[in-house]
Amino acid sequence: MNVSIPNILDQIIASVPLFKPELALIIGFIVCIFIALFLEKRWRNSTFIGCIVTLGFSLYYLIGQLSTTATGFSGMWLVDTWSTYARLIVVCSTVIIAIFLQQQHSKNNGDVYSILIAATLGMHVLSSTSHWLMGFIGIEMVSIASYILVGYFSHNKTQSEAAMKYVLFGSVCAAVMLYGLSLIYGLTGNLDFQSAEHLQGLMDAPEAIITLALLFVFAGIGFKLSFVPFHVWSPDVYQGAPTAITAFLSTIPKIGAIILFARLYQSWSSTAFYFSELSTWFMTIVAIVTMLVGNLAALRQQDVKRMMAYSSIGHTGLLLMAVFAYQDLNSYLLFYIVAYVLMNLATFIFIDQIEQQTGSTSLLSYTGLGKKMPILFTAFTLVAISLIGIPPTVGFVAKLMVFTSTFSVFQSSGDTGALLLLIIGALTSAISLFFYFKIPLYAFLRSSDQPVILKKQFGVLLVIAYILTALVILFGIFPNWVMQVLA
Amino acid sequence: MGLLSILIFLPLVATLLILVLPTSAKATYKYIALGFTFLQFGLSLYLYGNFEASLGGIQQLEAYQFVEQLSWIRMDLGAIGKLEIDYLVGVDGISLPLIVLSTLVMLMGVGASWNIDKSPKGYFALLMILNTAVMGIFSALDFFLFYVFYEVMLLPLYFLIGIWGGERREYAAIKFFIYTLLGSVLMLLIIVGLYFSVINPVTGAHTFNMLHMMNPANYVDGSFFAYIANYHDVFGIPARLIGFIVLFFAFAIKVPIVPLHTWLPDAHVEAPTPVSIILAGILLKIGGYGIIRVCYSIFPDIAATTNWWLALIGVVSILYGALNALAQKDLKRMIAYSSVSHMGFVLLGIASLTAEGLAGAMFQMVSHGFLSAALFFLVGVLYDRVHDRYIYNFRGLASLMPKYTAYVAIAFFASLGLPGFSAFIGEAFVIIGAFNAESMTTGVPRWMAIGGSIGILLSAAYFLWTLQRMFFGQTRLQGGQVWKEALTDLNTREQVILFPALALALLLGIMPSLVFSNLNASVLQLIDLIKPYL
Amino acid sequence: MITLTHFLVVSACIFCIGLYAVLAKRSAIMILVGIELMINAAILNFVAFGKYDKLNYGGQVFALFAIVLAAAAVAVGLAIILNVYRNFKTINPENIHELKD
Amino acid sequence: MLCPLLAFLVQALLGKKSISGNIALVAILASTLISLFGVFLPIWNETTILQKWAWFTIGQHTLHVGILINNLTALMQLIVCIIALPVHIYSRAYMKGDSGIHRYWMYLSLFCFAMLGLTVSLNLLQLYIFWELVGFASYLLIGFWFTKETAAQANKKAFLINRIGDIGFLIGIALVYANCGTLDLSTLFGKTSVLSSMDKNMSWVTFAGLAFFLGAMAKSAQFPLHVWLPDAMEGPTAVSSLIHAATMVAAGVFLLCTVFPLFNETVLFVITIIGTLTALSAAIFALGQYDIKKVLAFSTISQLGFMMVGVGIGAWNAAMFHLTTHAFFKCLLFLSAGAVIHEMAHLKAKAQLTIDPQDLRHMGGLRHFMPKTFVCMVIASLSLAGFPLTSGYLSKDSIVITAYEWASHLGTAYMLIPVLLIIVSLLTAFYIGRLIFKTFFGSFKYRSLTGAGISFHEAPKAMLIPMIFLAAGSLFPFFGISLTDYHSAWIMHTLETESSYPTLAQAHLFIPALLTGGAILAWLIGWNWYVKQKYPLSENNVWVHFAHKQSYINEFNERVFVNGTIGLSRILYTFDRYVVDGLTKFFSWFVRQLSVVVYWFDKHIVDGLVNLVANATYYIGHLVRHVQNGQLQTYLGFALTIVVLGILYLIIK
Repeated sequence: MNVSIPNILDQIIASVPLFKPELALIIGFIVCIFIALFLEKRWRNSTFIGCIVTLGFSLYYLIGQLSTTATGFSGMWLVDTWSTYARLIVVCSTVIIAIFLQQQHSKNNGDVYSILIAATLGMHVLSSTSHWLMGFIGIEMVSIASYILVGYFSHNKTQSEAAMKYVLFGSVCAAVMLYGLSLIYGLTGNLDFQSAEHLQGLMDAPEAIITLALLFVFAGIGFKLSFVPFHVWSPDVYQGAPTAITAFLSTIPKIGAIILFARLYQSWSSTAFYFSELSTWFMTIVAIVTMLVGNLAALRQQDVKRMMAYSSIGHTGLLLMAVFAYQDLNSYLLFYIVAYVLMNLATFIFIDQIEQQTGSTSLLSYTGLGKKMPILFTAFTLVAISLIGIPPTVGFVAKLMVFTSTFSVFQSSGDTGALLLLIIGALTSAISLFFYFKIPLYAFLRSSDQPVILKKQFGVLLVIAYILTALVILFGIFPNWVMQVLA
Repeated sequence: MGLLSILIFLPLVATLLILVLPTSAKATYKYIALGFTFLQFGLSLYLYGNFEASLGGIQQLEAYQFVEQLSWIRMDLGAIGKLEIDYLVGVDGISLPLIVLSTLVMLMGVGASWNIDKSPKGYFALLMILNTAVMGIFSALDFFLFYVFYEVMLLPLYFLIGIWGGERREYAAIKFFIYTLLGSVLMLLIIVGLYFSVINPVTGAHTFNMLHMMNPANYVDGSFFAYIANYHDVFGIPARLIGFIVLFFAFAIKVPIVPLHTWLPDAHVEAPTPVSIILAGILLKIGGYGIIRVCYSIFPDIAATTNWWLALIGVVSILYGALNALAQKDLKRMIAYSSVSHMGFVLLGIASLTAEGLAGAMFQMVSHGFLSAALFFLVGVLYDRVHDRYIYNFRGLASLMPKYTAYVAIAFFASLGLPGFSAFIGEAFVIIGAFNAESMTTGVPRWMAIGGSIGILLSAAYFLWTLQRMFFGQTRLQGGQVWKEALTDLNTREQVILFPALALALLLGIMPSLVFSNLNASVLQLIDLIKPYL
Repeated sequence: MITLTHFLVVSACIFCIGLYAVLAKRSAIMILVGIELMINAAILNFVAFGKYDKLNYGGQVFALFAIVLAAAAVAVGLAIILNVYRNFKTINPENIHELKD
Repeated sequence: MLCPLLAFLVQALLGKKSISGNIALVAILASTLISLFGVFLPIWNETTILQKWAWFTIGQHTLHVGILINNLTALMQLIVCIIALPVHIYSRAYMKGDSGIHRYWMYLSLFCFAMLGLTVSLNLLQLYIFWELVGFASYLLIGFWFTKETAAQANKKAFLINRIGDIGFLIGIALVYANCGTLDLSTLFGKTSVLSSMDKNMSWVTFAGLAFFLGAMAKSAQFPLHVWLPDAMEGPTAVSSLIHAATMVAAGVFLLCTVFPLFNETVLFVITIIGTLTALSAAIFALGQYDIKKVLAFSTISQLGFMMVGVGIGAWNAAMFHLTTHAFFKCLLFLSAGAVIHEMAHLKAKAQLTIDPQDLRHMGGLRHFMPKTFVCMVIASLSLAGFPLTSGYLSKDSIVITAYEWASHLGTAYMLIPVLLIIVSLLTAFYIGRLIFKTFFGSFKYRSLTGAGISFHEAPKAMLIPMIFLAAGSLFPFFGISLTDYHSAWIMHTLETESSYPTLAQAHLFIPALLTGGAILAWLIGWNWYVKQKYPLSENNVWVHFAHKQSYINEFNERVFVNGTIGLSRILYTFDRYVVDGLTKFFSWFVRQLSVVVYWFDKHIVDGLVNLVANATYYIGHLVRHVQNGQLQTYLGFALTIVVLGILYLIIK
């Protein structure tokens, strides 16, 4: 490689077009800070608009990158279908989160939007790199932004507690990961995990140390994805955080992390690296345990947000299964992500809307509400059906595709682990029915005598949620609309 | 859009209409539902009338009738291959009788829901969705489509039981749902496996087309469910066997067989009358239909080797269900258990692998369809009046409600297999088929057939006992004078609903060819499909 | 002569001390300190390894980024702990368990 | 010929409260005429009529429905019509004023339709359908007075026990179908029989034969499935006469005659044994009954046993002959008894007595009040007892003699059967005599009442005419010119059977003739004896008076023999009541208990298991939550411990 400075500069300049969406975000980030500082007082929603505009620009550039496959910045920046679509999903969902925040926390929240943009930037970084340094930066950016988001609105005990748990747990995981990364760096001398040297270094290194290092690294990724055993923070934090933030936490950070993880797994699996076989096992076990823990623990929850936390742990298991079953096409992983984001965003909007009415996220407070808010709860139920994975919803198609790919792995390898994954996946969907259906159970099947005075029910958010619900059904019936785009 | 599609999606139109209409027009909902189901019934009769009975169906697409094929989902999944899902519907002799039955039972169900006043909007909307799903299941020929309808069917049922049900409705609804879902998610895995094993000979893509799955030539050698060079096994069990078992398990829950039946009494008892009617009249048939259409047609080789066990399960279900029915004190629960017993005949007939047995099983399904619907409706009549159905609380109803008693007696006798009524033909041919099995060397021994016939005896016992206990003797009621006044005889609406069902039972009992002639070719075709493996 | 091994041992010790602080200390601030120690152990590693990576100076660069990020994380952490103190009047994590199953 | 009935059925269904008796009557009259002139006369001894229509196709086989009329079926059909007609007429008077009269006619016509259908069925399945339909109609008729608890119990019992037989029948059909591939009677048992080419000693033939016999056993009330028939007397008496004496119970015999070619040696022997056993036990039971109808019921069972023996020994023509004659005299017996009961019930209603109008002990001396009924009843009784000049004499002899021939052909051990049959004949004479004397002789207990303005009179005309008609039919000339030779009876002539014991030695003809003569003589002695003896037994003072005149031996006889027999009868009846019937009850109780147990099992074990799985899952969910105790450092510790464990595992591995 030519290391002369002009060459590097040339390369950097040549790489800038690949970085346009992120540049838009960076500029937007700075602009938003200023808007929040100076303009917000006079013009209430100025930061929000700035945020949306920024995201719009980013989206615009992303669409421009749709069919590009390139690397930039000395291989630190990857633009391929995975990264582009992941970023597209991230930006789109961030728009919804931004609207969510604007609707629910309209006062003194100017800074939140810039932090949101920063988190988005972190996600972009995370999903378009195969370099550990970038990966770490991405994770930390997302994490720190999330800490702030969780802590930003904390007015009471639970909210501050959630923030504290989140920040401490996250920092510990990041520190552990960092330590693991340092070991990996020391053993391989290279930080690009897709490169041949890196792999060679891993293979040459003593097994004990490399095992230690890799598991440490997984701690960091595991924290973001919240798979077992790094899931413990999520129920508390999801419950404690404001609903809009929970919606954010449960969806967006996972997208980047799963993409990173998928790249990692993809670069290792089916190589001579001893860990490749092991990582298959690792994935299988983690996925199985995650699905089981998530779905079983959710059975007993009485708080919807907490239940959804466990549900998203369960879905992480399925995401891992999708990663595990990766063969040569990313579309079904992306499809699952799309489905997951659609469902989760809609769910949290519904939860929030109900919270606005009743002031509670407890399942008990849903008792008999189905009669008073029939449309909302019907839509909510449909989304719950999708979360279980029952046709004709997008959740079903997503699950089917994951099963399909896992089955093809099983058929070609005869791997018992794959079979177990399939069986557990199927069983847990049956189990998950029980807790997801607590929502319609309380809302429709039970009736309460306590009169609930309903406030105005119409809002932008609800419209968004209904659109999302409609998409959940539509994509369920015509999944090829999405797949044709993704493929 | 073909006739079948119209048949399937007509109720969906009704749903939309009901949902769109304001709540102030809630009186019209039932008329909309009735109108649409009536239309459907007419349509299904048209199908029946124009059905060419000599065509077999089963694994030949060209022998199916009213076929519609649209490519639905085409996805390129890279190494996994192309995903090929069609909107493929059609009827053959196996599905046609069940479609006609379903439309009729639906009509009865809507008629029975006349007095629903708890949020009728949701009720009728859900009922119509259920209707769509049921029609879809019976006409889908693509496994994916089938599965979609199969699951869609569960949702409205959950709510219908859960919202409009009895005291323990939550328990019953979730039990029903989880039970069935458990079967169906496992079924999904097998569907996926089949998808990988089968190739559409025309396009070369993997396919969900059930008819392709029925042709051994379409299986990729060495694939998971392949006929040839299949070394796959799961925990030591050959792959094809496990596929069959899982699919059977899924449908057996629906049938239901012992010991997977425990959702049924709960669901039936807690469900409102119309839902019980639909549950017993249609949904149990889906299990039997699935076993014939899916398990037996796709895994004929396994079907030929496992039928001893299936027949055993059938016999056990017959006897076990009948004994349980005999012990019941709740009238509805008794009928629910009698359903278990009667559906055991279906399984026994199917497992006998003889033309007589299979045709008998189909006939039994049709017959049990409207007879159980009628029975549940009759229970509903009583329950409507006094909100009690505990057998010991009634005595000598015959003097109080002569018409009702007459209908009950006819329904009971028809159900216990009195010749002249349809159930007799079904049961008799199942038994004959089971006896015949030994001559055909299909592996079902004769003692099973005898066991099945003891079930007929037991069914007579519990029906007659109930009849004697509740209707004969001097009038003595738990609720005293209040009940006496409440227990009015059948009104015209109730008679209008009941009469066709019982008349049909009689008609089919006297002219079984109305059903047999249509399904005979298909049954023979199925037998031919399985025969090479015997 | 101080070899790479010495660095590694020291960093491992620091990491363990940090880990101990994280797990055992009864104050959120001390946990933060523990985290800082762990991060520093990693940074030490990076720098030590970086000596052998003549090509890209990846270790040093990583170390720099890590320091910045750690600082940011700790800053946010401190702010949040302050907030917790306002609400709970304590920063002992043992006493902060409003959220649990 | 079935049309009038079917048409009428519809009318009866529609015509609710109308006096549908007329329609029924017209219909049965029409069928009688048609069956006599349209069917019986042209067919008898002529060709077989066979008409069939495809019914439905199942698999490769097509089933037909249709009409098969040969000698056997034509005869049976005629019997049904001829018996049904008087019963209809009788019923009009007997059932007058009952509130459910329209139901009665409906049921009755349904029964007639089913019975006629049964007789002319083309294939076994069709036969089975009508067979069950007959049972169903009988169920309805037994339970006609459904508010009576005993009636409701009785009809349930009747139907269930018949069901047992039906299952046997069905199994038989299934076996035949499975092995022969057809159910068509004409193909199965006709000239070019499928069966004739088969080896009759195959096990399935035995099983099928036994299965058919099981069906016949239940319907024809053979031991031990006879328990339903005495209970079935809860129905109106006219019904009892039609169904439970003349026609329906004979259907079993008819079935056996129809499928006779199927039977092999083993089955026939079983039939003989069971028949004999039934004849004997029922005759003994009849001795001690006080209920007039129950005596007749047991007598019916006993006579059916005779017919069974007839079939069993291969002389199914004799069985059919006896069936025919029995239909007449038993029907007459019932109708006469009905007339008596009718009057007694009137008396009871008017005098407000709390007596059972069917109890023999309350009757006596009725011949003064009802002379015509008395005469009719005596004729019938004589016929039942096998007195010469009556039809019963011919037919009963035919069975006994053939049995004797059969036994002597096979060996001495088999002689037990004809001997037992003769004993049964004696017993028959005894109990029917007892019935007559108790009812019509002696003094009437409630004579005082009759003087006090409450009339007790002869049965109305509508009841008497049919009785007289039947009485005429119970005499011999109706069946054969010869007084003694049953072979000359026209029924026997036409229904010629191929005897399985070809050497029908001429010498054998005399021995049975002698035997019959002896038997008649014995009956006559017994008869006279009972006229005198039977009487005093119930009235103590008269008994003392007669005891003086008779020798001590006679008294001894009286004590030991008569009392002993009656005592035995009582004991055996008790046995029947409590052991055989008790067994039935026990069995039903057992099934019910079993069902309770099974239900318990279902509820607690099967469902319990399901719930256990659910709860276990739920509980595991609870366990999983343990980690989630809200302590941040526990969380961290948990996560890191797992990581460390993972590392350790991977390193050690």
